[in-house]
Amino acid sequence: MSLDKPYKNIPGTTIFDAEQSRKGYYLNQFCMSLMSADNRNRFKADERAYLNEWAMTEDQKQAVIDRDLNRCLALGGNIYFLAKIGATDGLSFQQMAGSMTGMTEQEYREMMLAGGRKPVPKNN
Amino acid sequence: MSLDKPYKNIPGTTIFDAEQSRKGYYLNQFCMSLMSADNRNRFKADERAYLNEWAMTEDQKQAVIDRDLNRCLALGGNIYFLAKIGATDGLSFQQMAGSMTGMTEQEYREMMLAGGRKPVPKNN
Amino acid sequence: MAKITASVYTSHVPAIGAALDSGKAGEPYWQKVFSGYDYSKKWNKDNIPDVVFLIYNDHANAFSLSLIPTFALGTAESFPIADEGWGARPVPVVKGHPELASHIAQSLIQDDFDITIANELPVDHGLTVPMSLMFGEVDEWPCYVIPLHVNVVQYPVPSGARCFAMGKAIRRAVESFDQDLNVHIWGTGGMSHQLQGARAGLINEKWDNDFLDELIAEPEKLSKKPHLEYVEEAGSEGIELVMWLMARGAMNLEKEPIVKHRFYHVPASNTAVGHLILEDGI
Amino acid sequence: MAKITASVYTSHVPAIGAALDSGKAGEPYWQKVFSGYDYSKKWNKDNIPDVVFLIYNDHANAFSLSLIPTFALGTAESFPIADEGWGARPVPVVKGHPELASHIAQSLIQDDFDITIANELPVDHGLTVPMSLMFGEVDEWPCYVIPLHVNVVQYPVPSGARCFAMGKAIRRAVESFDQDLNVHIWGTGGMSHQLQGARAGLINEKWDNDFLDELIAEPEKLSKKPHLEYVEEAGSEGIELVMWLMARGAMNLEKEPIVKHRFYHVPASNTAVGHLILEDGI
Ligand SMILES: [Fe+3]
Ligand SMILES: [Fe+3]
Repeated sequence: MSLDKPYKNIPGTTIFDAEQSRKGYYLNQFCMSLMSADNRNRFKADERAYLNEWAMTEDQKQAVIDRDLNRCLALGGNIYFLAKIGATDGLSFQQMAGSMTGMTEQEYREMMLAGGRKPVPKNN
Repeated sequence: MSLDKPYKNIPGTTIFDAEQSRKGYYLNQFCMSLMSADNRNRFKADERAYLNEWAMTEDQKQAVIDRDLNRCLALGGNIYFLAKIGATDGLSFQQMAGSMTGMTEQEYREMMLAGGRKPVPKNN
Repeated sequence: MAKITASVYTSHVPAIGAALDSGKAGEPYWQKVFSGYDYSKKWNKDNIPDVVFLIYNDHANAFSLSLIPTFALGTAESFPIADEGWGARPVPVVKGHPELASHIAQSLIQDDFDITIANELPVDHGLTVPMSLMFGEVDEWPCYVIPLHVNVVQYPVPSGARCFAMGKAIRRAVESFDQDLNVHIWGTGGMSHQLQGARAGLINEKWDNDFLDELIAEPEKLSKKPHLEYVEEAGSEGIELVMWLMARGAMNLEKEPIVKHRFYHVPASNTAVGHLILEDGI
Repeated sequence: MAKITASVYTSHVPAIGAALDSGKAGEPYWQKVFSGYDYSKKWNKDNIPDVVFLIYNDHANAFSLSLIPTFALGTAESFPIADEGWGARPVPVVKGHPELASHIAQSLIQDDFDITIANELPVDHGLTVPMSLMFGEVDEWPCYVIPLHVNVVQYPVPSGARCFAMGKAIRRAVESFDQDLNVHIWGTGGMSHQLQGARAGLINEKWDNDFLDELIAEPEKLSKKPHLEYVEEAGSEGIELVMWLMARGAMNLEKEPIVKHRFYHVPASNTAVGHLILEDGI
């Protein structure tokens, strides 16, 4: 609201602060519900119906259905919560992280093996 | 264990610290369960059976059945938790507090009306 | 800019809520208690805040022994009324101010207060009784409320000095919020009372009134009073008074406050009722 | 008297647990990671502590957004293994040390750290992966564990300086416990990694190694590094490294520590793995 938020300007990075947390509250709590096997099964059986049980926005629901994690982040999702969707789908954390970068799974894996994404030098 | 606990020496007073809390953990969590009407009814229907569902000591169970709040305090109960037993019995907080003093309900009420229990002067 | 302009202090005895809710407020016993809040209701009408920052303690309702936060700040849209075992009080749901609350939370954590953020927080008599006393019986509360729960149930509880310092930090936080909001801060609980053991019913009128005097005139000094003295002199539950120091710390400490109202009465159930309204000195 | 004699630092990548639990530890990819802990397992055998004070962060397993404690200290008898969505890791239950943990909790609160006390705390990979790395695959953990969860999920998280100061307070607390116990303190999480967004996969090898150098030699200075630098240089999840500063603050700061072991490797899944063992200088 008025405290400095310099972390808003880091490219390709969404900081999960109170503002994002408020926006994504039900999206994240929905993700948390996937920690129970029962809920995972109900979600898999009918994603739309399960999502409709939560006070999420239509955008949030669609982003989940599309497995568009970047969109989920923008809409207030936090990666540790969103990871429960990946777990439900049987994905690893590396597959999830890679899916947000625009690279293929193979490309991302190779980038990591080669030492990861290089930081952009500070003063240029 | 070794930090000073000078509050151990106040007459007629049990301070609810980590040690008491550990001792009374299940006693207090049992009390907490009485916040649901279902549990209150199950407890009232068969106190002993309900208490046996909790990892409480026999002493703690008996103290609850006897409604011996001083004993409950000594065994790790905290008054705000124990108040749920009183609520289940339809007692007011004044009735509960009075029951620990050895006074009758009427005597305690009159003492409060007359300004409460007088503090013992410090230097004597 | 948001501003804290006044602070309110009051006991939060559960029996007061019960008396109100069961229609006993007219009985002479209770009239003596409620009469102390007649002025306050009028004062509120003329000074209605946008937001009340309400410091209280939960009494084993929202928090069991599973998780015991020292400070828990409510950042939710709304806070349901807890069922404490006697059924939930028939008062309106409490509406929060998530934006200001989150801003204060951020500022406090950056100021080295290690608070817990609470988004699901049923509020008990510690919060609703002061609201009933100050606003009367209403269909809707007239302002937003940011609840701050302080652990005073399991020892050790935060010291008076810590609470006072946190009050100062709350003032800084409010003043760095960029909407124009009039904020009141309430410290609740106390005064002397003991609800347990052979010493139950303890009331220390002199100590209580000295506390009120010092709270007004020398809060910094008062904040250094050790816990043990509260317990010995004001009873095991008298320790709740550390919450008053937090509200006092959030006032302008450069100027003497204006004492708009002062009230003291014994008894309400097991407890001495104390009440103060202070406005920032100009 | 209880004493902190050594500190251990390590990343706590979930994929390491998954590799162990699915029998992939022998694959060359993972061998490179595990080889960095061969020395550590031997060192542990010769230096087995009575208690590990284990600083980690929960990753939306024990704590959702309902309640977000800044610091949560586990004082329970035991801590179950969390099911993070893939099923609970097949590792032994973690046994706590309620007496020492409660003592530390009391001391910290009296030292103005506003911690939350947790008596029900399912522990996730943040805690169990370091234990698997340090103790190997065992039927029972060889010592008691006191878990301390630090919020590094929702901003603002506590500063490096706050964590460092809390480390010092933990040392004071341990030293005032009157049983003879050998205590190790572990800081976990990090090193550079980012799990989200277009910048996922960021690794900053130079920054990480500078961090290790400074953690050993100039921790007080390092503790003043602002959050923003962690995020910019070490990725959004690199912020976990503030937890290493807490462990470092609990060492003897009068003497240079003895570096028993140092290891750095990229990658484990999305993350750079860093690992240090420091003993108190004599
Ligand atoms: Fe109270
Ligand atoms: Fe982590």
